[in-house]
Amino acid sequence: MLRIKELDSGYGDITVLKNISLNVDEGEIVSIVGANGSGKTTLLNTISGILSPKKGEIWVEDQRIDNLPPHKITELGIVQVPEGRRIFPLMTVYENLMIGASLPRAKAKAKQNLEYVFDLLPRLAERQNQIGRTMSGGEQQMLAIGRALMAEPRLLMLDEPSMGLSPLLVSTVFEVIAKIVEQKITVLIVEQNVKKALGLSKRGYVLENGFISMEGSSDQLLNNPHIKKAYLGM
Amino acid sequence: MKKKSGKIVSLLLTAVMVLTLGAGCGGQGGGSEDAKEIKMGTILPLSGSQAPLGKIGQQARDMAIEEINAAGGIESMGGAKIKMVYADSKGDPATGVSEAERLITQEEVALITGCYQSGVAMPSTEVAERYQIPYFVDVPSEDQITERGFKYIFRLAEKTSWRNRAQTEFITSMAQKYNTPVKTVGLIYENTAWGQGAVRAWEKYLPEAGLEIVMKEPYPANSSDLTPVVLKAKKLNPDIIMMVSYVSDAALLTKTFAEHQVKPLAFIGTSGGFADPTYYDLAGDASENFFDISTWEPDVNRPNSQEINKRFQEKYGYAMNAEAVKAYAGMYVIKDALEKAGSTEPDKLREAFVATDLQSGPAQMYASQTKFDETGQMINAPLVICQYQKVNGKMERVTVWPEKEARVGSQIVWPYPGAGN
Amino acid sequence: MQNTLLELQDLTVRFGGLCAVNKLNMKVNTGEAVGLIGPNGAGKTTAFNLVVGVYKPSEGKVIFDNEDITGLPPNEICKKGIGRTFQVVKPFGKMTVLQNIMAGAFVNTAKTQEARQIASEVMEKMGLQSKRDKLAASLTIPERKRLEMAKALATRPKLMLLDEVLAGLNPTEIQDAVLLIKSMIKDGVTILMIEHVLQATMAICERIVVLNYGQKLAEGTPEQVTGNEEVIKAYLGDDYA
Amino acid sequence: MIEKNNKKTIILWAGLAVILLLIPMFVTKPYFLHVIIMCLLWAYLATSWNIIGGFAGQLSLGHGIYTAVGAYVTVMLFNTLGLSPWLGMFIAGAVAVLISLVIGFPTFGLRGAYYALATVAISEGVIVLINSIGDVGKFHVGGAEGLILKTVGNSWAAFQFSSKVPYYYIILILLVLGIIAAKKIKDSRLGYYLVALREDEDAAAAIGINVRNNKLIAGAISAFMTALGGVFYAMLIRYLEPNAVAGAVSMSTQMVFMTIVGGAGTVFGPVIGGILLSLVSEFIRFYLGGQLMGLHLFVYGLIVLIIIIKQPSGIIALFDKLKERLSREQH
Amino acid sequence: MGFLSVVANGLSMGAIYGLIALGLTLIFGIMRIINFAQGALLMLSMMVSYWLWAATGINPYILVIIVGPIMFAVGYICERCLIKPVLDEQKDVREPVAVLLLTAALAIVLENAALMVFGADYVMAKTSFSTSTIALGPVTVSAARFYGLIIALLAAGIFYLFLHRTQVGCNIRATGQDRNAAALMGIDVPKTYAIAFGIGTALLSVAAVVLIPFYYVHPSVGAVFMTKAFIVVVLGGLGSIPGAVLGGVIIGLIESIGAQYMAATLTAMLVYLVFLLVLFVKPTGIFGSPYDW
Repeated sequence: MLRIKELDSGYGDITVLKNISLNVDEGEIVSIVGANGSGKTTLLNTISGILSPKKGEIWVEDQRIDNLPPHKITELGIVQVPEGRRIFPLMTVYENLMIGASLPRAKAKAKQNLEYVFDLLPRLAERQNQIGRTMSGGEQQMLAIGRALMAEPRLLMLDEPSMGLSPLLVSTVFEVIAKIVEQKITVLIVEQNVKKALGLSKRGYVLENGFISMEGSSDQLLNNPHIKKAYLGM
Repeated sequence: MKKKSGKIVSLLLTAVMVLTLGAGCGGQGGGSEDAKEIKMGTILPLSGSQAPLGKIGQQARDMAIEEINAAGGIESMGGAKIKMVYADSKGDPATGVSEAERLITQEEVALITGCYQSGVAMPSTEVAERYQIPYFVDVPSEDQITERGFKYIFRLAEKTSWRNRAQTEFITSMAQKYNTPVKTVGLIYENTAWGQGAVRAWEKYLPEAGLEIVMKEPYPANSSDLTPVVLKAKKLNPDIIMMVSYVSDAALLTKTFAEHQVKPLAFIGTSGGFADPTYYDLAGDASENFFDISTWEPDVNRPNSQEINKRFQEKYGYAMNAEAVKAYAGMYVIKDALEKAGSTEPDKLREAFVATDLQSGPAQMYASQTKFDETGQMINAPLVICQYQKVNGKMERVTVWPEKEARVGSQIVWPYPGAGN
Repeated sequence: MQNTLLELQDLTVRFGGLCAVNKLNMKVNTGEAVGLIGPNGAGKTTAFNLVVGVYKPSEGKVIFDNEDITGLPPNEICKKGIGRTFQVVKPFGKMTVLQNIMAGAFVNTAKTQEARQIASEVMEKMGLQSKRDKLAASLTIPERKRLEMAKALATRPKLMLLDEVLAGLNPTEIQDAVLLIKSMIKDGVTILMIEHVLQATMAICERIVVLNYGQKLAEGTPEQVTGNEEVIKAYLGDDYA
Repeated sequence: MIEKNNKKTIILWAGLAVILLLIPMFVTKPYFLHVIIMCLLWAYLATSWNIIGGFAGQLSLGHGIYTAVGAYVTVMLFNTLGLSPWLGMFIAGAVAVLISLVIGFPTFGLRGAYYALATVAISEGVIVLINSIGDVGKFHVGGAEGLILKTVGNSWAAFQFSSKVPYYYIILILLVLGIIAAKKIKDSRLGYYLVALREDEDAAAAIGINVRNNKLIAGAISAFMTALGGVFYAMLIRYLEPNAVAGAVSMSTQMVFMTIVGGAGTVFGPVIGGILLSLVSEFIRFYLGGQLMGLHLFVYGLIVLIIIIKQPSGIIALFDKLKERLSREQH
Repeated sequence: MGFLSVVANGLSMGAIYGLIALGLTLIFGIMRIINFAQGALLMLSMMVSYWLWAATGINPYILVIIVGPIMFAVGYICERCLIKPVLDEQKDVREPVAVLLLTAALAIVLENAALMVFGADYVMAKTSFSTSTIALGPVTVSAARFYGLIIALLAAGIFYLFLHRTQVGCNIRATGQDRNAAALMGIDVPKTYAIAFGIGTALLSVAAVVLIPFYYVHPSVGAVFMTKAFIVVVLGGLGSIPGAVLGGVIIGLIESIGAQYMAATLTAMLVYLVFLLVLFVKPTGIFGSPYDW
C-alpha cells in the first residue's frame, strides 16, 4: 500500500533521513522504532507532505505522492496522528473531531464515524464540549487518535503515541490501537517505546540516525542483541 | 528559480544606478540659456493628504501661464515663454528643502513659487535666500516667513494674524450693528502650525476687543471623530465659535454641530478647509449660515474676478478658491516683475519686485494694488467675510463684509438662526 | 570530602492545578555524576528549569554552593556556575559554531580574543573544529547536541545539567559522547543528567534518582535503582520484572 | 592566498576612501551633493537602527523619537543658550539614551509583534506631545509650528555652512564612525550577546546572558547614534517640523525599510539599503515627481515590494552569494 | 443629559474601531502577520463603496453585498501573489519581519495607486441619515454612528459564529492554532491562509460602508484609523475577537469622555498612556493568551 524508495529528506540544508526504503502492505501493522532524534518524525512528516523529500519516491498504491501538498495526501486516506498530540487547544472536543472530518470524503461519513469514535473512546463522548487544552495528556492522545479516525484513514500513522503518558495510559492507548487494527485500517506506528510497539506489530524497522539499520519481524528484532542493548537496557 | 530572482534584483539595481547617473549627466547638459524660455519652479504638495490643495494651485498656475504665453510671453525679453517645473514636497519640509535645492541648482530656475504649507515654506525659502534666488510665496501665511530679514522672499498672501484681526473686527461690528452683545468666544482648531499660529493671534486681538475666550480646544489634524469636541462646545456654550480646520475636519465639525444642535450667535471659519470647494459637498446643508474669512470669493465685487473664475470653471470643472486666485494672480505679479526686469538675473528680478506697484490687469481679481513693503510682505492684502447662504435653493458663499466688497444685494444672517434657545 | 554542591529542598511547582514537581528533595555532591530518570512527563525537565531559574518554584529552595539561588533569573544562575543544555537543542541558528561557543565563553571574559581562545579549546574538546565556521542551523542533530554541550561548557560551569544529550545518537556516537562526559567529570565538572539511554547513564553515573509524577520514587546506585520494583513498574514497565 | 586577498581588500578600501574623499571635487552642483549627503545620512540612520533592530532583532518602529530628541535638544540649546551644537549634540545624545531607557523598561519584556506595535504607539504619542508643547521654561519648542534654527552664517562653531561641502565631510565621518561602531559591537561580547538573544532568549539566558540589560544597552547605543543623526538633520535642514523629524512615514519606517532591504543584522547591509533606497526615491521623484499625482511614490513602493519579494533577507545576501560563487570558482 | 450622549458616542465610535480591528486581529491570529496594509485596504474599501454609492445611489449598508466579495478577492490575491512567496522563503525565520515590511510597502503602493486613479479629493456619501440624530430618551447620538454601532456588533457576532459554526471557520481556527496538525487533517493550509487574509480584508468593507455616510474618503484616510486599529488589537490581545471589540470600545470611550475634561490632543496622549499601562501589566493584552503568540 505504501512504498518508499531511496528517500532522502530533511529541512533547510540538513538531511535527516538518508536512503530510506520501506513498504507497508494493506491491512498490516508496522512499527518504526528508534531513539529521540533519529528521524522518525521527519519520516512521517515527509510521507504526510509537510516536508518535501530531497530525493527518492513515495508511492501510495500506484500513485506517486511525494511533492503533493499535505491535504491532497490526507485525501488519499493517509492520516497522521502527530507527535505530542497537537490537538487544537482552543477548540472543543467535538470541534476537534469535526475538523478531522472536514475532507469531502470523510464528511459524508462523519455521523457514522463519530459514532464509531465515541464507541471506541467513550471518554470523548462524555467530554464533547470540553476545550482541548484543558484535558489531560491521555485524553488528548485519545482525542488526537479520534480526530484522525474521523478523516476516514486507510493508512493511519501514529507518531509516538506513548509519549508523556503514564505506563497505564500507554497500555490503554495501545489497546485502542489494537482495536483500530481490527477495523482493517493499515497502521504505521513510530515509537521510542520499542517493547510496546514491536509487541503490537508484526514487522518493524529500526531507524538510527537517519538510516534504517535493521528490519525484520517483530520477534526477530526484539531478540536482536543490539536492540536489546541499545533500546531495552538489557 | 533562486538564481533568476537574484539576477532580476541585480538588473534592477544596475538600472537604478545607470538611470541615476544618467539623470546627473542630463542635468548638466540641460541648463542651457534659452532666451525664449524662462524656467521657474513651483513646490507644491502633490502627494499625501494635502495633495488636493496642491492640485488646484498647479491648475491655477497652468492657466495663468498658458494665458501669458499665448499673449506673447514676456515682451521685454523678446517674447520669452514661461516654463514651470513642478516639484512635489509631499508636504514634508526636508523634501521641500531638497526640491528647492534641485530647482535652483539643477533646473536653474529663475524663481521659485509655492508652496502651500508654511511648514515647507519656512525651510525652503531659507534655501532660496542662501542662493539669492527670488522666492515668490503666494499662499503660506505664517507671520514669520517675512519677518526673518530675508531679501529675496516676497509674499503675496496676508499674514495669518491679519485674518484673525479682521475676524475680530467683524465680530465687533456685527455685535454693534445687530445689537447682539457678544461676550464669550470658543476656539476650536486643528493642532498644526496653522492652528497654533491662529490661536496666538486670537489671544492677542480678541481680549483687546473685550471678548473672553472660554474654550480653547486643539484637536489632532487627522481625527476620526470630533463629536467629543462638539459636545464640549455645547456644554460651555460660547457666544461665538471660531475654527481653524482643514477640509475633512471642517466638514466633520459642521455636520456634528448640526447633529447636536449647537447654536451660538455665529460660527466663523478661518479659510482653509471652510474655503475648500469640496467643503460644501461634504458638509451639505449643515454649512448654511457659517461665516468664513477669505481673501477672495467668486462673487467678490472686484474687477476681472467673475470672468477669470468662469474661465477656470470651464477649464477644470469647479470654481477657484482663494489659494488658486493667489497662485493665479501671483503669476501676473511675476510677469509684471519680469517685464520690468527684462532679465532673469536674480538681483534685477529682486529689484523689480521691490519696485512693484501693480494696479491693473488680471491681478486685480485679488487686490486693487499689489505692493511689497521692505520685508517683502504684500501691503494691504485684502480680506473679506463671506457666509454660506442658500441663493435660489443653491448653497453659495456670499461675500457679506466689508460692505464695499460685498455681493450686490446680499444680506447678512446674524445671529445664527435659533441662537440662544 | 563529600561536599554538597546542589541541594533541592522540598522543591514544588504548580501550573494551574497540575503539580509538575512535588516536594522534591535531592543532593548532588561536588565531582559526582548523578542521573535523573523517569517516564516522559515525570517532571525531570521541569525540575531542571526550576534549578536554572526558568520557572520560579511555588515552594521550596534551591541551594547551590552553599548559597540560596531560589528564584534568581537564569542568567544569574549561569554566572553562579550552573550550565545547562536543552532537550530540544537551541543553537543560535544564524551564528557559526565558533560564535555559538564564544557567546557562552563571554560569561567569563569581555575580551573577544580570550573568548575565542576559550571557545577554541572547548571546540577541540568537543570535536567540533571541522565545523568551526558552519552556521549552527546547518548542523546535523548529533552535531547540534555536541554544540549544545560545548556552549554550556564554555561558560565554565561547576555543575552541568544535561537534558537528554544522548538521545538521537547511534551507539558509536553514544560511546563517544559518554567519553566526552567522562572527561568533563575528570576536568572537575559535576554532572546532573536526564537520560533515557540507560546503559550510558549507568556507565556515567554513580547515583541515579528516579522521578515519577513529579515525586522522587527512588534513589541509589544504578544497580539499586534497576532492582527497585516500584521503579520497574513505573518506568521500565512490568516486562522487565 | 590569504595575504593576496588581504592586499586586494586593502586596495579596494583605499580606492573607495579616495573616491569618497574626492567626491566634492567632482560633484560641484550643490543639488547633487545634497542628494549624496541625504544618502549618507540615511545610511547612517539605518546603521544606527540596525544596532537594536538588526543585531538584537527588536523591531522598533519608533526611532523617529530619537532623531527628534537629537534635533530638538541641540537646536533648543543653541537658540536659547547659544551652546555650540558640537557640545549640544552630546547632551542631546545623553537625553536620547535616558529616554531609550525610560521606554525600554516597560517594553523590552514584550515580544515580537507586541513590541513593534508598542513602539508605534509610543512614537505617535511623542509626536502629539511635541506638536502640543509651545515652550519649556525659557526654551522655545514651537509646537506644531516647528522650530527654526537661528542662522548665523558660515561658522564652524555653530555647525552652519553656506557650502554643502563641510556637511558632506561631516556626515561622511559620522557614517564611517557609525560603521566602525557597528563593526566593533558586532565583534564584541555585546554583539555576540545581541545576536544570541535575538536567536533564542531562553538559550541566551541559559549561558549567562542578561537579556533585558543587553537589550537596554543596545537600545541606548542605538538611540545615541540615531540622535546624532537627528542633530545633523537639524543643522542641514535648519527647520524642525515635528511630523517630519519624528514621524512614522518620514522617519521611523524609512530606517526600517532601508535596513531590511539592505540586510538587517549585518554591518554593511543598512549602508547599502540606506544609500540605495534614498537614491531610488530621489531618482524617481526627479523623473516622476511633478507628473501624475502619487506616481513616484507608487513606483517607490513597487520597487521596495519587489526587492522584498525577491530578496527577503536583504540585498547584502546577493553579495554573499556572489562571494561564495567566486570562491567556489577559484577552488 | 450631555454625559450620556458622550458615552453613547464613545461606544459607537469604539465599536467601529473594533470593527476595523477585526480583520487585523484575524490575520494576526491565523498567520502571525501584522498587516500594515490594513489601513490602505480600508481606504480601498471606502473608495470602492463610495464610487458604487455614487454610481447607484443604493443605501451604502446594502452595498456591502458587492463590496465584501470584491475586497475578499483583493485580499485573497494579495496573499497569494505577494505574501505567500515571502512567507515560504522565510519559513525558518522566527519572526518574518520581511512580511511585515512587505505589507507596509503594499500600503504605500495602494495609497498612491488610489491617488492616481481616484484623485486626491475628499468625498463623503451624503445619505438621508448623514446628519440626522437619534434620540433615545435623554441621549442623542448621530444616526450614522448609531447604525455603525449596531452593524459593528452584528458583524462581530456573525463573524464569531462564522468562525465557530461553519466548516471554513473551524478550518481557519484550526490552522491558526496548529497549522501542521491542520495540514495533517486534510486542510489546505496555504488556501486557508489566503481565505483568512481575504476575510480579514472583506471585513473592512463592512467598516467602509459604516464609515462613508459620516466620514470622508481620500487616499490617506487609512492612516487615520490604522494606528488606532493597532492599539485596539494589542490592547484587546492580538488574535482575539472579543478583545478587538472590547479594545475598540475602551479606546472610543477614553477619547469621548476624556475630551470633555481635557484638550482632544491630550486625549490622544491618554489613549497611548492607557495602552502602555495595560501592556505593562499584561504584556499579551486583555484577552491575549500565550497560545496566540
